[in-house]
Amino acid sequence: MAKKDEKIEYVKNGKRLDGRKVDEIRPLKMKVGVLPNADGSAYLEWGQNKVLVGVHGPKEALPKHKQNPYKGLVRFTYRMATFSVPDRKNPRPGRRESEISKVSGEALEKSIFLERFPNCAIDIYVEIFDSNAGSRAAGITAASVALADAGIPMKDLVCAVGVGKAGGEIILDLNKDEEDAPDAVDIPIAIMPRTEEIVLLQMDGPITKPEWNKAVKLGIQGCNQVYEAQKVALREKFAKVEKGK
Amino acid sequence: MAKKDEKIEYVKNGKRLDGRKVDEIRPLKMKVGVLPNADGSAYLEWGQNKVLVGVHGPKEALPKHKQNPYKGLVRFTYRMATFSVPDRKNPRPGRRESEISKVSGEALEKSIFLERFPNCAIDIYVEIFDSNAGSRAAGITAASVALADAGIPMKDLVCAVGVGKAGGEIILDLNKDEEDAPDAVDIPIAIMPRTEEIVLLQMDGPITKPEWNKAVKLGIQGCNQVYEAQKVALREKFAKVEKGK
Amino acid sequence: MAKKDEKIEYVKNGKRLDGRKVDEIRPLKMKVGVLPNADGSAYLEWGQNKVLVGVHGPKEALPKHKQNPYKGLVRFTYRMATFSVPDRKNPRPGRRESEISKVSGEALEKSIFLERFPNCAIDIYVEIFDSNAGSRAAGITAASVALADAGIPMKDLVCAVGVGKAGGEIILDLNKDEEDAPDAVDIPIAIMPRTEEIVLLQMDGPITKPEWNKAVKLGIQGCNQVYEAQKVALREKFAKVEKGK
Amino acid sequence: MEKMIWDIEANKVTSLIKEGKRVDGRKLDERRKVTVLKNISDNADGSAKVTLGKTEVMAGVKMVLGTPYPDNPDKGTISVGVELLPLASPQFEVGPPRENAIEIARVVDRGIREGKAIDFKSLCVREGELVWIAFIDFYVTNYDGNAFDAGSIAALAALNETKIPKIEDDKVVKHEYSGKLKLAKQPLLTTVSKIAGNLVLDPVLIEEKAQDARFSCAVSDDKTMCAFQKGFGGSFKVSEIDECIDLSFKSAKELRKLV
Amino acid sequence: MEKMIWDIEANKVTSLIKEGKRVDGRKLDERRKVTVLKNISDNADGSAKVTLGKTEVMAGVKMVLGTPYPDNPDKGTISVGVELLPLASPQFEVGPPRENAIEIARVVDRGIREGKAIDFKSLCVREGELVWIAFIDFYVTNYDGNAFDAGSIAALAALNETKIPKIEDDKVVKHEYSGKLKLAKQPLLTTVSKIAGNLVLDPVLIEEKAQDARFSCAVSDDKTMCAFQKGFGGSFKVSEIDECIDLSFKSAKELRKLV
Amino acid sequence: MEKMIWDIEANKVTSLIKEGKRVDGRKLDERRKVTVLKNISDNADGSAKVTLGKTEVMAGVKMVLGTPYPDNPDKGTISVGVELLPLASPQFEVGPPRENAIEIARVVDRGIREGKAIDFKSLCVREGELVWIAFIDFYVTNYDGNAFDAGSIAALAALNETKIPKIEDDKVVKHEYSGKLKLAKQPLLTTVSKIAGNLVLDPVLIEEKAQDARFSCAVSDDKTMCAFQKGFGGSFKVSEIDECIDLSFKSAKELRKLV
Repeated sequence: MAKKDEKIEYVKNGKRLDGRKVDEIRPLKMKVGVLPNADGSAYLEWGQNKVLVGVHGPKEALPKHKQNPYKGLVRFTYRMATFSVPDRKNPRPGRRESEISKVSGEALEKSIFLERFPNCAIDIYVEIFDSNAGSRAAGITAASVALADAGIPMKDLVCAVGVGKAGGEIILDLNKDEEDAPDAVDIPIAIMPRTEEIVLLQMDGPITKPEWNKAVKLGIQGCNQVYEAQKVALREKFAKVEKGK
Repeated sequence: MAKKDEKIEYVKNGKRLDGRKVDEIRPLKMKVGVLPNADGSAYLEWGQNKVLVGVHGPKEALPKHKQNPYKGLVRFTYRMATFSVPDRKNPRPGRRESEISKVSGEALEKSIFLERFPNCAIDIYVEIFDSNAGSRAAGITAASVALADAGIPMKDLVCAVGVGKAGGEIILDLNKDEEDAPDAVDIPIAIMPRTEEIVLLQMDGPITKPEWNKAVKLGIQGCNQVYEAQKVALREKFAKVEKGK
Repeated sequence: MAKKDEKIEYVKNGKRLDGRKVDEIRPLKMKVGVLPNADGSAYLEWGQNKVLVGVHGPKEALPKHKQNPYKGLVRFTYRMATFSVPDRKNPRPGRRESEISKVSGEALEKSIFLERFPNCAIDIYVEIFDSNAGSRAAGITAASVALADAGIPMKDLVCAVGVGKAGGEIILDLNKDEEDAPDAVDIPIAIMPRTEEIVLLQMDGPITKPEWNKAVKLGIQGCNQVYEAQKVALREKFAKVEKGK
Repeated sequence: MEKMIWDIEANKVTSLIKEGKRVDGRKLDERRKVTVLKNISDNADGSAKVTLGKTEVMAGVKMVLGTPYPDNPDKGTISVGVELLPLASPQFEVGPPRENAIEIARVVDRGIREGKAIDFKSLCVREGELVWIAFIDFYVTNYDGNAFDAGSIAALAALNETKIPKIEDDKVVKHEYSGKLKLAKQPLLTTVSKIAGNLVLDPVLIEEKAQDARFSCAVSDDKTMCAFQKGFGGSFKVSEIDECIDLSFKSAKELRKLV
Repeated sequence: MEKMIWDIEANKVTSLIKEGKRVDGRKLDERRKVTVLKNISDNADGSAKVTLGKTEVMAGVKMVLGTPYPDNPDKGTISVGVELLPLASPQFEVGPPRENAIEIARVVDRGIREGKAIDFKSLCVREGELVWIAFIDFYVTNYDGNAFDAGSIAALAALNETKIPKIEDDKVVKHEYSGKLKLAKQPLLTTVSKIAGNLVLDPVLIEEKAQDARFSCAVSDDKTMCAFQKGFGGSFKVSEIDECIDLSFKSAKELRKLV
Repeated sequence: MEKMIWDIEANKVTSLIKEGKRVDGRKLDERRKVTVLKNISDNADGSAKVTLGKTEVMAGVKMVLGTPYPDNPDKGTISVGVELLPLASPQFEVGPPRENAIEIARVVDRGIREGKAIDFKSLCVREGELVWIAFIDFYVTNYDGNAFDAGSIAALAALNETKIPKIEDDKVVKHEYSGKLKLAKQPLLTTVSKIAGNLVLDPVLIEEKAQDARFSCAVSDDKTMCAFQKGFGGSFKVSEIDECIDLSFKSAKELRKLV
């Protein structure tokens, strides 16, 4: 971890502290269909982040007064295990988890043909078992794949990544050390890659408009890298299904 | 604030520490119909106390098993803002707020023709944004005016005031310094002024019966002062309504 | 209380620290039908333990979605008063109380002809006002008697006792000092005495199989002592009922 | 359904009271029989069981060491908690009435606190650092009306039995005591219902169902009142309050012999 | 039923916006009238009431002494809390929308925190031991859309009024102050709704019902953005985000004159 | 509806077991396949994923510094927490079964604690002042019966991997370790269901639906039992308990090779 006021070069000779290039994401492994009891599921390792997602539904939304007669509801729950962070997390869900659950669920809505499921709900449970910057992007990415695994009709996958600034450089997929930079800016972004529509966008920290323009380009490019990994993982799953009975 | 054991004269030459006479209430300003979304509302400044009241209803009481087929329910919620007291208040409602909500709601019941609203509820929300002794009297007083603003049929207004003892003197509408007197007695009282029926009465601190007899007389007189202010505020509102479209 | 590392003989010349024999339970007094508003009730003093039990039901189980169309539900609530333990207990029910409530309710199920009460619930409330080891056994014992008092049809009473180890000796009905022994083992056990079926069994602490064999024999013998006391208490109650109108 | 039965019963109460009679044969200003059983829990520092007719309350006191409030460095304090147990009444099962329990606790607390039952300075162990807090908790185990008075009697009876634990290294030594808690006053509550225009002392449950309004008054000696609480939707005239006060002085005098 | 009425109204909004018009006659990029009333509570260390059209917010700041985080021993901090009061809207009664309130609080917090409105080092009293925590709480008292911007304005206005209490023996001296809190920057939020493909500044409630997506951007000066938040189920193109950003710089410049 | 399907399936289980057979072809005293994957979280001080057939559990340990209990100044302690995650089963969605999770946590805790897996004195850093608390939390991610045994295996496997963080100035230095946690014993739970009078080791979910009673026994070595828990509404004979105990010794011996 960076000592206070110590001057760190976050990018040196085109390489970052962990050896990555500025536009390189951390290693990403995904497995689809990992939970027997869920309608769809996925396990994702992305750098140190380890994320398990289960999807239940579509099914009747309860309690009834929450039903929407025109379209289905997406209910997204993002939770961190007590041991998934450097200091033990209080087991009760906090305000940060509430906010991430809300914006992540909203990020997935447009990708699903929700109008086909009036009065129904789709429950998405994201459990973080290990983390190191970028767990919300990991959760959304895995959740979209788990939705596909559940056979829920979708316009496109949703892929997410963090982009931002550290030591004055605009870089892709920040890790924890980079997020702790004194001038760090963190921009989680999620898109539907076919149309490049932005479905999640948050930002933390001071940034100028030219920097933003550079960052969003890099972010969309990162999302497309994630998209390829999602497609590979889904193909593997369905290949297996065809090979198996 | 009074130092411990320091002898203070709370009334000297007929004047109190803040210059008031023993039977004088603090300045009181009221405005009716201040919240566009409420069915009735009022804003009250009484000394340093600042109180906002909104009334919603009558409307169907939910959940259904709480409905009374013979008369409407009054549901009163008294809440203090975190910054309304000298030390920051915990945002969660406490036991004091619960008790005040209960007795204040009960104080208003008799003034309303509740038998005209079977199975219905009238919700009264009292928010205290600044306080200095007497906020419950302020809440009830403003609530009654807000009920009138909501057009709810009433037998009479309910007006409230604090009366009590400080430095051996029976005085009207105690402020915080007076309430902190070593021998302080605090008696919130609310009446329906036409019949002088007492609808709220609490007391804290040692008092003899002769002192009580003096205090209740002063309290009722204070309530009548409050009553005049209530009528003025309502007249202003309805004058405006007539002038306006 | 035993000082650390001090060697204590928990049984000396066949006598325990409080003068009891190894197979002797503490004095046990029971009174049936003590609460006018309950359908059945019992008050039990067992050593220092003081337990009050009230039974309500059978009655319709609410909320409806909890109803079982084949048999009645037993709902058991074990609670300790704040002043019933050496250090003041937090008034909110804790995890220990939750677990005891669960296993105690399950211990009573088999003794009741639950199939006669489809869609119904039987509520059992156990309140501990004083305690000194063995309060869960006391609660179950009193609860079974209160069920009989409520006229609920039963196959048999359920009687409970603690058995265990202290200072290397297998002893019946441990008190607090014995439970605090460095090598203490605590085994709460409940049976239906006619068939000697075990309906509650828990254990805490290291024990060998031969020790267990000895302990279970002693436990069942203890339960039978408790059974006699239960029958006496019920006979007293019904004798009174016959004498009274 | 159940509500209807209550209504019929409550109407009966009202009719009777109009004739000056009560369902249980008492006079309007007559209290139910009170019994006080002391020392019901050895783990409590003081305890008592009180019955007021069929209303039954178990009270216990725990003396706990704490730090004083910065603005009262030389004073201990009290804390009163009440639970209306589900076993006390079939009506308490569907979520016991939290607001009612809070009101009862706060009114009993005010009676003891403002009646100066305890000199809070006597609870100071070391100024600014260590004081006693007397946690007074009571449990209503059978409810037949007027938990205010029953709780007030039980709390005071338990306090009168309370022993002060011994202290060693600023910690309580269990089961050893340094003396008894001394009470300076014996404040007690008296509750009156107004039914059909009549004042009725110590209401039973069905009378509470019929009441228009309720008034409780705590007095700490023959001359001094220390707490009032008006409750319920109805109203009182000043003269009625005065009558309630007179009843309270009389009633407290009798109760004081029992606690 | 109620839902149907909302749907009809929302359709009306959408039709109007397709023609470049709004329900209340504003231009698409026009903010409602803002009023700021300062010092609404003497017990607060800083306070303000803000109206944004019919949306009304009351904000107050309390400076509280605390211990710093171990990894930031020389820095104080802020805490933002929001309540959507039931009286603000008949829709908030059936359990106010907790998730919405949390989101609003966190976005307003990020704007102030990341916009470096306050130099947290200036809140340090004694390194590693004593720092100020600025508790900023605001209450929505009438809800007609866009509590994000209203809350952000109210929070900043209250902070600009905030006085630092005097300290004696590491405790706050009540009602005495040692000076004013100095703000280094004036970060302000601007919220835009996307309705029928159009970007609409400062939505009213019925426009929120019609929106596809929402975007908020906080800027701290004429060049620097400090927080983004996209909300709701719809999406934005990059060019639309750029347009929102431009609107935010313009809007914040105007608002800065008021707080 | 759903309940009816469960009942039909449960009847099938019962019929099979009467013939000495099980739904998944196992023998009555046969455990499902167990897999243990260690180190599933770098942020944990120890962690493991365990599958027991289709039941899957993720466990992690965090070593946290705290102050010891006054009556055990030279001892650290453990704390076990369990969550039955909604994603683990459609049945857990409508409010996960809190009471069940508490029971599982407490039984696993008792096995480790009373089985003396950890010498609590070895967790003491400075007597009376600073000790380690091992927070063991596990999450059931797919539920197909017998979370007791799966949790017990996962907790022990995670403990066996646990490293003790380095301490500097009484604070944990992140990501640096001073050594490994040493376990004195390897206590493990074995759970048996009684179905139609037969004892069935390691029940799957549908067997749990069919069971009359449940018995869990933790053993810490080849001779010593350290915890019992009987659950569910049915009963056991003494001879049946003895049989369960024998199964537990045998089963634990096998499991011990895996953790």
